[in-house]
Amino acid sequence: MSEPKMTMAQALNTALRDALTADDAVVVFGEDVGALGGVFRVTDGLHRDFGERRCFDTPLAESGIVGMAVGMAMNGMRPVVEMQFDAFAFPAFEQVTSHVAKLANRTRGALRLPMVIRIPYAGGIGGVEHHCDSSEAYYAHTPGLTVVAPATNADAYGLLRAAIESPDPVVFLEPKKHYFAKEEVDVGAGVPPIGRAVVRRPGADATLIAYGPSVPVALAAAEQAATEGRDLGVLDLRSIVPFDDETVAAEVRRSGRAVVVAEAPGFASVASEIAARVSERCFHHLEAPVRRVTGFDVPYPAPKLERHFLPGVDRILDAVDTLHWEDAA
Amino acid sequence: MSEPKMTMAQALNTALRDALTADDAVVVFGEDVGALGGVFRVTDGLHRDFGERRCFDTPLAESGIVGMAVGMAMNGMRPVVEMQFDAFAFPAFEQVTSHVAKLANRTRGALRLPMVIRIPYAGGIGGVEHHCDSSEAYYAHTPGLTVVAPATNADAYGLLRAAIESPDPVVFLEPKKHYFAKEEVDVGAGVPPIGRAVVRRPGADATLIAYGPSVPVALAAAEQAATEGRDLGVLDLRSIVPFDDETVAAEVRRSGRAVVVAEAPGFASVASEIAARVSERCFHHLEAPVRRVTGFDVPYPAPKLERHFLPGVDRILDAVDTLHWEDAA
Amino acid sequence: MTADPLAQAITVARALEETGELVEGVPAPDTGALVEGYRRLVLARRLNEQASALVRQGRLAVYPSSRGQEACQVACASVLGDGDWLFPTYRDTAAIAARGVDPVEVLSMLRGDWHCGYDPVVHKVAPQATPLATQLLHAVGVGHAARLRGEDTVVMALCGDGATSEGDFHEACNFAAVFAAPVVFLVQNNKYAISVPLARQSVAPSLAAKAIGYGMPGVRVDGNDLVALDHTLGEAVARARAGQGPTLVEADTYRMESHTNADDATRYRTDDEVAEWVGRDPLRRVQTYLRAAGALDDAREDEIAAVAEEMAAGVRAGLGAEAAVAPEELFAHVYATPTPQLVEQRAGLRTELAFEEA
Amino acid sequence: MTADPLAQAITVARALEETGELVEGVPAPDTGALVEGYRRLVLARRLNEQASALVRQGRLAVYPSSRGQEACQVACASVLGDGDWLFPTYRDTAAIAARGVDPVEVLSMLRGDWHCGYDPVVHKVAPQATPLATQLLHAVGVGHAARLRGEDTVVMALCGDGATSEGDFHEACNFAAVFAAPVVFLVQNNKYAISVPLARQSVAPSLAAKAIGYGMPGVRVDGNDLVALDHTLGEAVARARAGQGPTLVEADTYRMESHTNADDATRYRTDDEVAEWVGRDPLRRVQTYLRAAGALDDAREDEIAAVAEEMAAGVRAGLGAEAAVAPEELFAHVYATPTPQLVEQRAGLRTELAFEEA
Ligand SMILES: Cc1ncc(C[n+]2csc(CCOP(=O)(O)OP(=O)(O)O)c2C)c(N)n1
Ligand SMILES: Cc1ncc(C[n+]2csc(CCOP(=O)(O)OP(=O)(O)O)c2C)c(N)n1
Ligand SMILES: [Mg+2]
Ligand SMILES: [Mg+2]
Repeated sequence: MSEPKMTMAQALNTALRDALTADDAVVVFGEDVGALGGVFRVTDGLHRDFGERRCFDTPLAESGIVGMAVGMAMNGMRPVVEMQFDAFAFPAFEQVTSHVAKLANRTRGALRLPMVIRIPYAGGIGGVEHHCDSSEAYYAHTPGLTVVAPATNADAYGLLRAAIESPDPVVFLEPKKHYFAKEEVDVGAGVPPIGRAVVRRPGADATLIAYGPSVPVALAAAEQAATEGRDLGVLDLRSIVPFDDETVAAEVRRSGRAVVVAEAPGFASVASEIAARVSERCFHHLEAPVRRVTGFDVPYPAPKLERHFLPGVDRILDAVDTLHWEDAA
Repeated sequence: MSEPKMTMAQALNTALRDALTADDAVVVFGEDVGALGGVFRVTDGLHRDFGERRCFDTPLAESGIVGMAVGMAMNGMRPVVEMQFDAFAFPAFEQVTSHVAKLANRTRGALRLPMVIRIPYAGGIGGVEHHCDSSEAYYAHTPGLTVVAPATNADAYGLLRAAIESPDPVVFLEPKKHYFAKEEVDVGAGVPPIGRAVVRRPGADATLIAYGPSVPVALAAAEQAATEGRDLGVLDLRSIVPFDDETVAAEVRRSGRAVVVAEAPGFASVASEIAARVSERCFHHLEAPVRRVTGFDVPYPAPKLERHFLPGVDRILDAVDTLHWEDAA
Repeated sequence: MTADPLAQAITVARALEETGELVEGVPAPDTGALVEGYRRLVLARRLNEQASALVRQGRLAVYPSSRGQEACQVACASVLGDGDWLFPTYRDTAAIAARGVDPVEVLSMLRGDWHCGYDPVVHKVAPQATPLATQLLHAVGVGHAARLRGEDTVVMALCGDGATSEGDFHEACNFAAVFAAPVVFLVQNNKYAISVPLARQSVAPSLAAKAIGYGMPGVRVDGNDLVALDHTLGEAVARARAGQGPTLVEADTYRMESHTNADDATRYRTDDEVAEWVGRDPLRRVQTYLRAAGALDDAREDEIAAVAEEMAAGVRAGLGAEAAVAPEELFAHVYATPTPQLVEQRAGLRTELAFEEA
Repeated sequence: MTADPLAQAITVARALEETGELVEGVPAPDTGALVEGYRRLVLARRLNEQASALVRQGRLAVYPSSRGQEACQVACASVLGDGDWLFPTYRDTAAIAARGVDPVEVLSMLRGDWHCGYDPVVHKVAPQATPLATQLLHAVGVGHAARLRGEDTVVMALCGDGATSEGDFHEACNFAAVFAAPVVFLVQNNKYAISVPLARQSVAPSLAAKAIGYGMPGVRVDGNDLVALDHTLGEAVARARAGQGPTLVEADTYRMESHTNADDATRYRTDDEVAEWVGRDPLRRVQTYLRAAGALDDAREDEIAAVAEEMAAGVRAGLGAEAAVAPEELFAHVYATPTPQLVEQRAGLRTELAFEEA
C-alpha cells in the first residue's frame, strides 16, 4: 500500500501539526509564520487551526525570536522557531552560540532547552543574494547543538518530529530546493532516532557521502556512473551532529574510496570534517585520498552563475575519476 | 644587536601607533579602547597621543562597531576595530558574514573594505565563561575574510601592520595568553606578506601543525619529544586564510607524519580543514593518518577544568605515539 | 529638539490634503519644482509598473514594488546633493533611479546577473540592502568618516517599518545620535513587513517616537505627500549638513502591491484596506494640486508620459538584451588578489568549462 | 501610559533625600519593612566587601562589585514573589543572595568551579549573564511562556547602562511590549560601562525615555533610594502581574568600585566624582531615616551586623573549602545523552587521567 504523496513543505507542515496536537508545550513562531503560513508555506494553516497561542508572528528580529525561544524553553515550552532564510539566522548567532548551545552545560543540565530552530537551507533556487547560503558548518562547529538535514520528505517528517521531541536544541536545516517536490511519506512510521546515517544506495567501488540537498545530486551521479560501469554507493548522513561514525566508516572501509559532496564552501566545513574523519578512521582501507566536491570558497553567486558554483553530477564524477583506479585490482 | 623586548600587547600597540602615524586613514575604535587603552591595554595611550578622531570609544554594541567600520571603509578610511573577547564578536556575526566578507564581491570590487577586526583570542587565561572561546572556524569558513593568528610578538607586530595595509578585510586573532609575555620584536623588519606559514622548528620524524596559541605548546611538545629521541618539526601557519598549502605539504611530505594542534573544538574546525587537506595532498607520503589534537567538542570549560580541555604537551605526544612508528624503517 | 518631541513624533506633517488641496497655513510650494517632482513621480510609477510587467512576463525573477510609495522614493533622492550618499533597500529601485542610476543597471540584479548592477562609488548609492537594517550602520559609518574629514556629506538611509525591530536599527540610531553623524533615517512605514502588520511590529505611539530614546528629533510625515516629504526631508538634510546630527523620519505610506510577486497579500489583508489607500495616491494628489494651480496641463502631462514611456522602453530593451556573465568572475572579486585556494579552484572550473566546450 | 510619558521618563523619583529625610509629600514608609530592607542592604554591602576582600587575598579570581548599588540589588529581589523569576548579570551577586541563594553557591562560579554555581530552576534565578543584554530576551520568553499558560509570573530583568546600547536590549523591550509580557526591565545606570561614560553610550534625555519608542512606561528612580525603588519596582511588578505589560525602570546610581578588580578606574574618572557619590550612599540614607524615626537603634544595628558577619564568615568558609570538579563532567551536560563523539573523547580523557594517576 503506497503512502500519500506530499511535498517536503507539506511533510514538515504535517510534522508540526502532529507535534502541536501531541504536546501542548509545542509552540511555533517566527516571521510570517502566522496568517501567511511562512514564505515557504511550511506553517500553512497552523495559526488558523491551533490559534494565536500556539502559532504566532513576532516582530522582525531574529535574535529576538531565538532569545525569546530560549526563555520559553527555560519555562516549560518546546518552541519551534523559523528563520526565514539561512543568512537571516545570522543576527541570532550570539543567542545560538552563547546560549542555545551552552545553557544546559552552563547549568549542569538543570536547564535544558528543548527547542528547534528551523532554517530554510542551501541553494539551487536562483535566489537573490543572502537567500541561498549553507550555514551548517557554523552550527556543527558549535558544541551543544544537534544539527540535522533531511534529504527526503519522509525524513523531513520523521526528523522534525524527533527534533521537537529531543531534550536538546536542534538546528533543523530544510533544503529549500526540495520544498515543493512530491514524494511518498509514511507519517505513521514512528519517530526515528537522530544521529543515524542511512545507505541510500549500496556501492562497491566508492562511497559518496552527502546530506540534505546534495543527496539527490549524489544519487544522480551514482546513477550516471552505473551506466559507465562504476558502482558508487550513496550515504545520506541525515544528522551532522551527532555524527554516525559507525555507518560512515563501515561503508568506506567496504568500498575503499570516498567522495564527500556538500554545497557549502569547502574550507573549514562539514565536508572537511567528514574528509578528515574518514581519512583518519579508514586510513588503511583507503585506495585513494578522500575527495571533496563542495561549493567554491566564494560567496554564493547570483543566479546566472549558480550552476557553476554548485556541486553537480559532472563534478562529482570528475572527482570519482581521480580516485586512483589504475591501482585497483 | 638584539631588538627591544616587548609583550605582545606592546607589539600590537606599536603596530597600531606606527599605522596611525603612517596613514591618516587609519582609525581605531571599539569598546574601552580610548581612555582606558583597552581591557588588554593594546590601545594604551593612542587616544592621548592621536586624539579623539583617530582612536575613540563607541557605544557598547558590536554589530554597531563592525557595521560602522564597514561604512567608514566604504568612505575612504581604514578602520581597525576591537572586539573585547571572541564571544563578544558574535553579535556582529551578521555584519561580518553578510557584509564584511561579501561587499567587495557584491560590488565587483568597486567597494573594497580595508578594515581589521581585532579579536582577543582563545583561552588559557582562566577566564569566566565567554572569555576564552576560539572562533577562527566561523571566520575561516566565510569566503571573503582573511584570517590571521600570530604566535610570536614579532609576528603580532608585522602581521597587524600587514592586516591594516591589506585591501581586504582581516580578522586578526590575538592569543590572549600571550598578551603579557615578553619577546624580542624587530619593528623595522618591514611588513611581511599575509599567507605564509613558517617552519618554527624543522623535524624529520613528524610535523606538528599549529597556529596562534598552540604554537608554543607544539614547540614544547617537540622539545620534549627530542629528549625522547623523536625529531618533531613545528609549523606555524600564521595565516589561516589564505592557507599556505605549499609550505604545509612540503613539510608533511618530508616527514610523512602530521599532527594538527588547535584549541578550538575539533568538529568542523580549522583543524579538520588542515587534516583533510594534508590527507588529500600528501596521501602517498603519509605513514599514518593525520591526527588532530584539539579542544573537545564541548563548550569552553570553567577555569578548574581548563587544563583538561586544552591540548597540552602530553596529549600531543600521545597522538604522535599513534603515528604507526612500528611500520617505520 | 523642539519643546515637545513626543507630539512632534506623533503628529503627521502634511502639506497637501488627500484631495490635492493645500493644507491651511502651509505656504504654497514652488510650482516649477513641483512639476519636476511630479515628473519624477510619474517616472517612478512607470518604473514600478514596467518592472512588475517584466516579472509577469517571466523576464525578471522577482520585483519588490514601491507602488504607492513613490513620493518617498522621489523625495529621498531629490533632497540630496551630488556628494551625498543614498542607502536603499531592495524596495527602493525607484529611488535609485530617481538619483540618476540607469534602471537597467539596477534591475540587472533581479535578472540574476550579479548582486549589484551599478557602481556604488560613481553614484554614491550603496548596493540595495537585503539583510534588514544592516545598511543603516554602514550609512552611519559613511557619514562619520566624512565628518572626521571635515566634509559636509549627508547620508540618506532607508528602511521599512519591519526593519525597525532589528537590533541593527537600534545600534545605528544610537551610534548616529552619539556621534552626531550626518544621517537622515527615513522609515517608509508601509504598514506591513511581508505579512506582518505594524501592530505586531510595534505598540509605540509611532515609529518616529523611537527617536526620543536616542536623543534625536523624530518626525512623522505623510509619506504620500511629496510636498510635505520634500520639506521634512529637506530640513533633516539641512540639519545634518550643518553638523546638528541625525533625524529619524517616519513616512506614513502603504505598500499597494504584494511584498513581491512571490507573495500573496490576500492571505493577510483585505481589499477594503487596499482600496482605502488608493484614495491617498501620491501621484494624483500632486497632479490635482498642480492642475488646480494651473501649472500642469494636458500637453505637459503628455510630455511627461512620453518621457516615462521612453524610460520604460529602455528598461524593456536593456533587460531584454541578456548579459552574459563569465563563470570565472566567481573568483575575481572575493579578494583583491585571489588566494592560492581560489586560483586552484578557478583552474578546476576552467578545466571543466574547456571540457564542456570541447 | 500617563499623560506625559516623557516627563515621567526624565524626572527622577525619590522618596528619601540624600540627607535621609523624607521627600515632601511622600507618604512615610512602613518602618518595620524598612528595617528589614536595611538589614538586607547591610548584608549586600557586607557581601560586596567580603567578596572583594577574597579577591585581594587571591581566593577569588575576580569580582564585579555592586558596592554603591545595593539599594537596587535589594529592591529588585524583594519585590518578587516565590513564583517570579530574576534575571541577573555578573554584577548582581548581591541581588541573587537577596533572593535567597547561598552566596557561596553564587561565588563558586568566580572560584572557577563551573559556569553557574546554583540551581536556576530551584531558585527561579537565571544564571548570571555575561553576554550583555542577551538575557533580557530570555526573560521575555520566560514571562511570555507563563502568560500563555495563564500563570501570573513576573520576571525581573536586570542590565546596565552600557547594555542598553546592544541590539538585544532593543529586541527584548520591543518583544515585551508587543506581547505585553510580564517583565520589569531594571537598568542600573551606574554611569559607566567599564571605562565608557554614559555620555558616550547615549545622548537621550534619559535611558528610561527609550521606553517611549516601545510603547511601554519608562520611569526613572533614584537608584540609591531603597524606599523609592521599592515603590517604583513594586508598581511595575503589580502592573506586570495584572497583565498590563512591561515597564522600563532606570535606576540612577553609581558604581563605587572599579568595573572589577582587574580594572583601573583612575584611568577614566576622577576621585572627586567618586567622592560626590559617597554622599549619596544607599545604606546611610535609610539608616539616618530609620534612626530619626526611632525604628533603628544600636542594639538592632549590632544584631544586623552580627548576621552580616555570620554570612561573611560562611562565605569565607564555603569558598575556602575547595570543591573538586571531576574532569569527566566536561562531557556530562552538553547533551542530555552524550554523543558518540563525546563518549569517545571522554574515553580518551579517562585513559589520560588513569595514566596520570598511575
Ligand atoms: C535580517 C533579515 N531578516 C529577514 C529578512 C526577510 N525579509 C525580507 S523583506 C522582509 C520584510 C521587511 O519589511 P519592512 O522592513 O517593513 O520593509 P518593506 O518590505 O515593507 O519595504 C523580510 C522579513 C531579511 N531580508 N533580513
Ligand atoms: C556582548 C558583550 N560585549 C562586551 C562585553 C564585555 N563587557 C563586560 S561588562 C561590560 C560593560 C557593561 O557595562 P554596563 O552594561 O553599564 O554594566 P555594568 O558593568 O556597569 O554593571 C563590557 C563591555 C560583554 N560581556 N558582552
Ligand atoms: Mg514595511
Ligand atoms: Mg554601567
